[in-house]
Amino acid sequence: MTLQALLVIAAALFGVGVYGALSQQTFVMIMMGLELMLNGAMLAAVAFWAQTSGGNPKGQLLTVVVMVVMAVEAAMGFALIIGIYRIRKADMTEKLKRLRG
Amino acid sequence: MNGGHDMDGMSMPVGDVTPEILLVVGAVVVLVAALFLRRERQWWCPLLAMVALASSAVAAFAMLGGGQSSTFFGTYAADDAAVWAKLIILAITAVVLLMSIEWFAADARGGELYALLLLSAAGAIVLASATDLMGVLLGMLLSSATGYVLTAYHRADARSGEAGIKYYLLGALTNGAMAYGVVLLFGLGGTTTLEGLADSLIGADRVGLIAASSLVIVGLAFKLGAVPVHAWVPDVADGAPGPIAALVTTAPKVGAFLALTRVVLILPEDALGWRLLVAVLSAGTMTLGNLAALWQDDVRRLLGWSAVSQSGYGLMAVVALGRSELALPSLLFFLLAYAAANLAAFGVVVELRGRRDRGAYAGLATARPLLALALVVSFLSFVGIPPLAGFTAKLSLFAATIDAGYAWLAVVAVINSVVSLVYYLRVIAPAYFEPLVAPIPVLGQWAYGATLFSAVAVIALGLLAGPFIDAFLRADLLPG
Amino acid sequence: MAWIVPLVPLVGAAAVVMSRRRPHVAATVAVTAAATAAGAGWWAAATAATGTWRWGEGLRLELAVTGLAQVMVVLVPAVAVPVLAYAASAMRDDPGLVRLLALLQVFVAGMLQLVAAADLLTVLIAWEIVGACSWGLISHQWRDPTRPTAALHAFLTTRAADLGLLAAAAVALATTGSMRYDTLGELRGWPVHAVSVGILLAALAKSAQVPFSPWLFSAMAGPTSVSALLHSATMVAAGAYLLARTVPELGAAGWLPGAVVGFGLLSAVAGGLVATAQTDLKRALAASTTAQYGLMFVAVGSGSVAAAGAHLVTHAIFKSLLFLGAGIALHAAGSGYLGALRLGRALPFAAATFWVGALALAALPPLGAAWSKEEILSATVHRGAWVGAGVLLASLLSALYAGRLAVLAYGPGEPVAGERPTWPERAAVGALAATSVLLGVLWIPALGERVEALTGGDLAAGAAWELPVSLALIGAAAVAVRTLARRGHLLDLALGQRLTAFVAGWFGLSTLARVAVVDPVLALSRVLARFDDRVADAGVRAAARITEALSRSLSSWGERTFDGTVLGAARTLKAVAAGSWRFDDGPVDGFVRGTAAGTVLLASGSRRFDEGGVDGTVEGLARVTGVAGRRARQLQTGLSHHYYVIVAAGLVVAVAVIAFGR
Amino acid sequence: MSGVTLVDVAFWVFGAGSVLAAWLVFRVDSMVRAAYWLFASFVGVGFVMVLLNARFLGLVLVLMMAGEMTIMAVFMVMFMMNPAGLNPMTMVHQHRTAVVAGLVSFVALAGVGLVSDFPDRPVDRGQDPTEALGVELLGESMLIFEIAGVTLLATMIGAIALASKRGRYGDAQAGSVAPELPDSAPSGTLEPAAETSMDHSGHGMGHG
Amino acid sequence: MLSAAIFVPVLAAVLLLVWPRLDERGARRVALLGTAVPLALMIVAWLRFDGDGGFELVESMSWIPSIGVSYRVGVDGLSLPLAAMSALLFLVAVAYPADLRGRPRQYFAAFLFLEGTSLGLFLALDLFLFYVFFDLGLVGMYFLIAVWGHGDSRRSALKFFIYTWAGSLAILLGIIGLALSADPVTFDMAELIRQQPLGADGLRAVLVFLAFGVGLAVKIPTVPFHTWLPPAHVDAPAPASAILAGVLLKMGTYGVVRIMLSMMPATFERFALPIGILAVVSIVYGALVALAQTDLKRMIAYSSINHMGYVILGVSAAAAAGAGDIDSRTLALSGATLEMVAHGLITGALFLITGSVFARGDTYEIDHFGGLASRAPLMTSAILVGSFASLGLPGLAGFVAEFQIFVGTFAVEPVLAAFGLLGIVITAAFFLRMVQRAFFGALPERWARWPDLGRSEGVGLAALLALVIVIGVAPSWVLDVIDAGTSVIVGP
Repeated sequence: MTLQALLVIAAALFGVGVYGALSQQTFVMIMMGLELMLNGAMLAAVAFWAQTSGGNPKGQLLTVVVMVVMAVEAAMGFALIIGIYRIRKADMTEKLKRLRG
Repeated sequence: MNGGHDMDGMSMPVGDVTPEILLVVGAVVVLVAALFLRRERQWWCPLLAMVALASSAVAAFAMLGGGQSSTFFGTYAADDAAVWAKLIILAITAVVLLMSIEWFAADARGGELYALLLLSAAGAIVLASATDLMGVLLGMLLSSATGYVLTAYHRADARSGEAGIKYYLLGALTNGAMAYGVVLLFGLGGTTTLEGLADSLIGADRVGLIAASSLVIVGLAFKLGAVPVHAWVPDVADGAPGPIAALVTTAPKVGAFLALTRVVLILPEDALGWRLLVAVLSAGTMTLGNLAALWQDDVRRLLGWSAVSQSGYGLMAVVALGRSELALPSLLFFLLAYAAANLAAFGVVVELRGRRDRGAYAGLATARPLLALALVVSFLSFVGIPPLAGFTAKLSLFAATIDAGYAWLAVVAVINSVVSLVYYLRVIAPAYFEPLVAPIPVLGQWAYGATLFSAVAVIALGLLAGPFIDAFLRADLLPG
Repeated sequence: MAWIVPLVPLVGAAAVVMSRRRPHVAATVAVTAAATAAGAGWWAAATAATGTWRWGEGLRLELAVTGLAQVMVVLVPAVAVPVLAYAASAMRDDPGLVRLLALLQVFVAGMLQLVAAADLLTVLIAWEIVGACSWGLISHQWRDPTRPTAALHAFLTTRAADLGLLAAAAVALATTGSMRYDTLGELRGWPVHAVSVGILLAALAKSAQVPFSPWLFSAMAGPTSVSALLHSATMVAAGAYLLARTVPELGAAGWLPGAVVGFGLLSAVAGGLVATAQTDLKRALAASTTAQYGLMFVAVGSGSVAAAGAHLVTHAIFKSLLFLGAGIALHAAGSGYLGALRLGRALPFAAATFWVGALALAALPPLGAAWSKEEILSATVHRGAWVGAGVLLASLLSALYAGRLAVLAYGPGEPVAGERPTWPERAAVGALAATSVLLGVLWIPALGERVEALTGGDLAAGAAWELPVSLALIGAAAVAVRTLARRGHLLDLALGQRLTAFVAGWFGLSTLARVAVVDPVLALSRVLARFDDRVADAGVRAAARITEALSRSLSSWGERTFDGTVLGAARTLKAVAAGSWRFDDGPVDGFVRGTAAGTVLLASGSRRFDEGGVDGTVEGLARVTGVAGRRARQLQTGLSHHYYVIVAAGLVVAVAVIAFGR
Repeated sequence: MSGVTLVDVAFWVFGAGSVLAAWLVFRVDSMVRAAYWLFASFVGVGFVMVLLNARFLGLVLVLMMAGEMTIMAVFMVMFMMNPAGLNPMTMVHQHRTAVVAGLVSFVALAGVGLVSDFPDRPVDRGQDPTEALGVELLGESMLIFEIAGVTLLATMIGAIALASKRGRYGDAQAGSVAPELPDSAPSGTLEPAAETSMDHSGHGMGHG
Repeated sequence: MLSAAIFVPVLAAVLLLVWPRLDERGARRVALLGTAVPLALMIVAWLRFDGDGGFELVESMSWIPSIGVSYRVGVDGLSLPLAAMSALLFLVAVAYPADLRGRPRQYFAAFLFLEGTSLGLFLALDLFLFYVFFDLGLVGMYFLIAVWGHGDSRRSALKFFIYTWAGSLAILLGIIGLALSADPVTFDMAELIRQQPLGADGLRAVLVFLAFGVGLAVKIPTVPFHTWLPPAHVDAPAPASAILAGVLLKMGTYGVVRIMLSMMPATFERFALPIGILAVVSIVYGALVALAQTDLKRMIAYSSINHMGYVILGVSAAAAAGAGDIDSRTLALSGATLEMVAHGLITGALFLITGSVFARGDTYEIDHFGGLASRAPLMTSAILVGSFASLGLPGLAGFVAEFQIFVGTFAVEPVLAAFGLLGIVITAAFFLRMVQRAFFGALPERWARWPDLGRSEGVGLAALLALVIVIGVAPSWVLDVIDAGTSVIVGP
C-alpha cells in the first residue's frame, strides 16, 4: 500500500472519469464521470494525508471538501437536468445546441 | 480582531468576516421574509437584500487599510486587495440587483433569487479572500453553484436552461480537475494554506508541481472565462436572464482574478513557466474572444465574447505580478473599469428587454439617446478610448506588462484592441446611423437608473482614476 | 524705402479694382499709377534707395536700387504706361478689362521688386509672382479653353525651371548664411556649381532660351498688350537681368560664362531662324524675342553687362512698339497671318511706327538698338572669334526677319477695311517709336560712361571693322528681302513647306517636351493612382491568400495528424484491451470531422469572398481577421462535449507551456 | 513495507476493484446498473480510506454515496419516466478522443505519482484522526467548514428553486421567463431556424 | 485660460446635447459662441506669449500622481500657432453651411467636442493627456463622417477610425515605453524632454521610436500608410474634411516634433535619413497620384499627403544634428511648423470650397464642371488663391514654409531636397489643371443657375485666405513665435 500504488489507482479513477465525461452522451452519465474524477481526487487526498503530510488534519478536511464539491455538483446537476428536461425534453448534449457560434 | 493562534480560547476573529456574515445573514433573512410576505409585499426582498449589501459594504469599507491582513489562522485574507475586491463585488451585485427588480417582476421566486444573489456575492468574495486552497475550492463552488442556478433561473425559457447546463458541465469538469490539482499541491507541500505552501513548495518536485499548477490555473481559468474554459461565457451571456448575465460575467471574475494572483504567487518561478502560461492564456483568450465576437449579430453573445476577450486583458496583469509594481493596481483598476463597463453594456440590453439582434438597435440614438450613449460609453471603454475607465485600465495593464518584459503581449493586446473596435462599432453604427424602424420598449426605471449609474461610473472612473490607482498601489496582497 | 517702387503699381492695382464699375476711370488710374511708378523709380534710382523687410529669424528681404536696377526701375513702369494705355483702349469692350489692368499692374509690381531685389529670396518671390501673373494674363480670355491650357504650359515650363532659383537660394543660404548677390562670391565647392546651375536654369526658362523657348508661343494666347509687356520689360527680361546681376558674382564657377554664351548664341541663331520661318506675326515677334535675349545672354557671358543692359533697354522699347503695332494689325485684319496683312496703306501711322521698330530690330544705325547690338558684338569679339561670328550670323538673321516682317505686315498693299487705331493706341505707339528714335543719342560717345554707370558694367572697346560689317550684313538682308518679295516668296521663303513648318515650330522642341516629359509624367501618375487604389489592398490580399492557404494546409495536416494520433493510440489500446470491448471503427469523431469540414468550407468561402472583395486596407485586414473570426466561431459548436475536448486539449498545452516555458 | 500483509491484499482488492467498477460504469448497458457500479467504486475507495486509517472519512463517503446513488437510480427510473432505465444503452460520442483523453490523464497523473518525489511523512498511527479532524474543523479551519456549510445551504436553495414543481404561489414555471419583446418570442429574434426540430424529435433515450 | 479654451467648447457641446428644444439657428448660435471663445482666448494667449523658451501659461493639476500623470496644459512656440490656427479653422468650419441631416444639435456638438479635443491635444503637456485627446479626436471625427457624410460614408468612417486608431495604439505603446524609461515614471512632457530617458541606441529606444513612428505615420499620413485618407475626405462633409486635413493631420506631425524629435532626438538622428527619404516619397508620390485624380476632393486629399511630406522632410532635416548647423535646422523646423499652420489654413479653405461645390453640383467630378468662373467669380477667386497658396506661390503662406524647409534640407541632404522640389512642379500642374477644367472654359447649360458663394461661406473663406496672404507677405509675427519654440527644440 505504497503512495505510488495509491496514486496510480487514484489516477486510474480520474482517467476513467475523464473518459466518461468526454464520451457519454447523457447528462447523467457525464455526471458519473465527473464524480469518478472527484473520487480519484479524494483517494489521492487521503493518500497524501496518510503518507506525506505527517497527518496534517487539513488532509482529511480536504477530503471532506472534495466530498462537498461532489455533493453540491450532484445536486446542482440533478436540478438543472430536471429543469432542462421539463422544457426541452433534452437529456443529452447533442440536443442542446441552440446556443452556439 | 487579532488572529492569534490561540487554540484553547477558541476565540475566532469573527469581526474579520463581518461583510461575509452580513451577506449570509441577509440571504437567510430575505429567504425567511419571502416565506412570510404576501405576494404584493415581496418588494421587501430586494430592499432587504440591498440593505444587506450596503451594510456589508460599509463593514468592508471600514476594514480598508487595517494593516493586519491574515486572519483565521492563515486561511483567509483581510488585506486591502481583498477588501477592494469585496467592495467591487458588492457594488456589482447591487447594480445587478437593481436591474433584476423589473426583469424578474413576473417571477414568484423573488426571495430565492435575492438570497442567491447575496450568496453569489459571498462566493465571489470568498474566492477573492481565501488564502487556503480549500477556501479557494469552496469559493469556486459557492460562486459556481449559485451561478448555475441563477443562469437557469428562467424555468420556462429554453435558452436559460441550456445556458445553465452548459455552464454547469464545464464548471463541474474544471472543478474536478482543480480539486485534483489542489490535492497534488497538498501532497507536495503538506498543507493547504498559501502561506505554508509558499515555503514548502520551494524545492518541491517539479513534475508534481507542473501537473498541480496547470490543473489549478486551468481550473481558475473557468471562472475567468479564459481559454480553454471560455465556452460557457457566450452561452451564459446569451441564455441567462439579462441581469444575471451581467453578474456572472463580472463578479466571479473579480474573485477569480484575486484567487489566481494569490495562487501563482506561491508557485516557485524557477521551476515553473507559469508566467508564460498565463501570458499564453491571456493572448489566446483575448484573441479568441475578439475573433469570435467579430461577426456576431446577436448583441448578447457579442457581449459574452467581449467578456472573454476582456479576461485576456486582465490576465496581462497576472503575468506582470511580482515583476512590476503596477501589476496589482492595474489588475484592480481593470476589474473596476471592466465591471462598470460590462454592467453598463448589459444594462442597456436589460433595459431594452433583452433585445439581441444587432439590427434591432437601429435608431436607438433617436429613441433613447441616453441609453445609446451608455452603450457607446461602455463599448468605447472596452475598446480603451480615453478618458474612459477602460483606457486607464488598459494603459496601466500595458505599462505593467511592458515593465515586466512582456512587451509582445502588449503588442498582441494592441492588435486585439483594434480588432475589437470593429465589432463594437458594428453595434454602435445601427444605433446611431440608421433610422428608427419600430418603437423601442424598455423595461423600467430601476434598470434604467442602474444602467446610467454604471455608464457614469465608467466616465467618472476614467477621469478620477488617480485616487483609485493610488489606493491600489498601497494595497497589500497575501501571500506577500 | 525702396519698397515704395513696387508698392505704387500694387496700390494702383487696388485702385483699379476699386474703380471697377467705371472702366474709364480704371484706365486712367492704371496709366497714372504706372507713370507714378516710373517717377518713383526715377527717385529710387537717383537716391540709390534700399529697403529691407523682416521675414523671420535670420531672414530678410532686401532691395537695393543699384547697378542695372537703376535703369530697370524706370524702364519697367515707363514701358507699362503706353502698354496700359493701349490695353485700356484696345480692350475697352472686354468685360475683363479691369482684371487685365489690375493684373498688369501687379505684373509690373512684381517685376519692379524683381529688378530692385538685392538677394535671391527677394528675387525668387518676385520671380514667381511675375510667373503667376503671366498665367493669369495669358489665360485672360478663359472662356476659350485653349487659352488656359496655353497659360498652363507657359507657367509650368517656367515654374519647373524656377525651382532652380529656389534651390540656388536655398543652397546659398544653407552654405553661406546669406542670399545676397554680393555674398554669392563667397561660395566655393559644390554649392557654387549648384547655385550657378539653378540660376542659369531659371534664367534660361524665363528668357525663353533654348530649350525652353516654345512656351513663348503659348504665351501668345494672351492679349497683345500682355505680350507687349511680357516680351519687353517684364517676365522675359527677368532671365537676362538676373544673369546680368549674378554672373559677375559667381566667378568661382568658371564654366558659367561659357555656358551662358553658348545657350545665348544657340537661342539667338535658332530664334532668328524660327522668326524668319514663321508665318504668324506675333509668333515671329516672339521668336525674335528669344533671339534678342540670346544676344543679351551672349553679352553677359562675354562679360559686358553694360552692353546687355543697354540692349535690354532698347529692345524693351522697340519690342513693345512692335507688339502694339502687331496688335493694331490684328485688330484691323482680324488675324496675324502674315500672308493677309500688308497694311502699309491702310494704316499709315501705325505702319510708320512699326517700321521704326523693325529697323531698330534690324539694328540699323543710328537707332539706339543698333548701338547696343554693336556693343554686344564688340564684347563678344573679345571673347572669341567664333562667338563674334555667331553674333554676326544672328544680326544677319535679325535684319532679315525684321525686314520680312515689316514688309509683310506693314508693307504696301491693298487697303483693308478694318478697325482703325484709336487715339490712345496711336499715342502709345507714337511715344514708343519716338523713344526708339531718341535712343539714338546712345551713339554719342560721351554718353558711354553714363551707360556704364547706369548698368554697373564696362563697355568693351569696339574694333573699327565691326560697324561696316554690320552695315553690310543689313544691306545684304535688305537685298534678300527685296529679292524674295519680288519673287513672291517672302512668306514661304521657297524652302518647302515641311522644312519651314518644322523650323517655325521651334524644331519640334514642343513635341519633344511633351513626349519626353509631360506624357510620361501623366502616365506615371495614372499608373500610380491606380496602384494606390489597390496597393494596400494588394498587399493585404496577398496576405489573405497566404493565411488562407496556410490554414487550409494546416487543417488538412491537422486532419491527418490529429486523427492519425488518435487512431494510432486507439489501435494500441485495442491491442492491449483485446476483446473486452468493441471499438468504433466508424468515421472519425464528429468534432474532428466537423472542424475539418468547417475549415475547408470556410477556406473556399473566404476565397470567393476574397476574389469578389473590395478595396482598401482596413477592409482587407478585416477580411483576414474576418476569416479567422468565422473560424473562431466554428469552435463554439454548441455541443458541450466538444467544449470538454477543448478543455482537455488546453490542459495539455498548459502543461507543456508551464513545463517548458521557464 | 516488507512482505505482503493482509492490508496490502485488501488494498489491492479494493483499489483494483474500485477502478474496475468505475470502468464498468461506462460499459454496462443500463443507467441503473451504471449507478450501482459507481457506488461500488466509491465503496472500494471508502474501504481503502479505512485501510489508510481514515475510518471516519471512509464511512462518510460510503454513506453519502449510498444515498446519492439511490437518488440517482430513482431519478433515472422515476423522473425520466424511463422504465427502461434498465434498458440496454450504449450512448457515446467522440469515443476515440475520449479514450485518448482518459488515457492521457491517467498516464500523466500516474506518472506524477510514480516519478514525482513526494515528501515522506506518514501519519502518526497513534493519533486519532477523527479527533484531529474535529479539532481542525472547530479550530484552524473553522472558516473553511463554515463556507462549506454556506455552500450547501446555497445549493439547497438553488436546487429547490430550480426543481420544485410548485412555487410559493402556484406553478413554479409561471412567469419565469424573460420580459417579453413586442414583436416575437421572449428575448428577441435571432432564433436559429433549423433548431426547433431538434428539441422535440426524440432520438436516444426513449421518453413518453 | 488655456483650459477654458479646451473645455468651453466641450461644455457647449454638452449643452447642445441636453437642450432638446433648441432649433437649428439657436444651435448654430451656441456653436459659434462656443468656437469664438477659444479663438479669443488663443488670441489673448498669443498676446501674452513671451517666447523666452520653455512652456508658458502652464496650468496643472494632479491627476494620477502615483504614475506621474497629471493634467498639464501650456503653450510654446510650436503649439501656440497650431492651436490658434485650429481655433480659427473651427470657427470657420462651424459657421460654414453644411447639410445637417436634421440633426443640428448633434452636428454642432460633434464639432465642438472635436474642437475641445483638438485644442487639448496641442495644449497638453502630458503624454497621457495628449493620448486622451488624440483618441477622442478620432471618436468625434468618426461620428462626423459617418452621420453627416455622403456616399459610402460609414465604411469610410470605419476605415478611418480603425486605421488611425491602430496607429494611435502603437503610439500608446510608445508612450508607455517612454514613460517607463523615465525615473521616476512620469508622463510630463517637459520632464521627459529634459531627461531624454532613452539614449540613441538600445533595442528599447529603437522599438519605442518605431512605435511612435508607425503610429504617427498613420495619422499624418505618409506613404504607405495613407490609404485611409482619400475615402475619409471624399465622404466626409466639407467642414469635417477641412478639420480633418487642417487640424487632425497636424496632430501627427505635431507629435513627431513634440515627442519624437524633442524627447528622443538622438534616436531620431539615427533615422533622419530614412525618414527624409520616406518624406520625399510622400511628396512625389502624393503629387503624382493627385495629378491623376478626376475627383476634386480626392485630389486635394492627395495634395495633403504631398504637403505633409514637406513637413516631415523639414523635421527630418532638423533632426540631422550631425549634418547641419543649428541655424539651418532651426530654419527647417520653423518651416515645418509654419507649413502645418499654412496647410491647415489653405487646405481647410480648399476643402470648404469643395463643400460649396458639392452643395451646388452634387458631385466632385472635375470634368462635370466647367466655366464656373462666369457664374461664381468669388468662388473662383477663392479657389485660385487657395490653389496658388497650396502650390507654393510666394506672397502666400505656403511658400514661406516650404522655402524654409528646403533651405534647411539643402543644408543637410541636398539630394533629398532636390528630389522634393519635383513635387512642387507637379502640385502646380494639378491645381491649375483643376482650376481651368472646372472653372474656365465654356459653362455647361446645367450650371447656368450656379450661385456664387453666399455670405457665410464668403466671410469664412475670406478670413482664412486673408490670413494666408498676411502670413505670406509678413511672416515675421508668426515665425518669431515659432522660432521661440523650435530654437529650443533644435538647440544644444
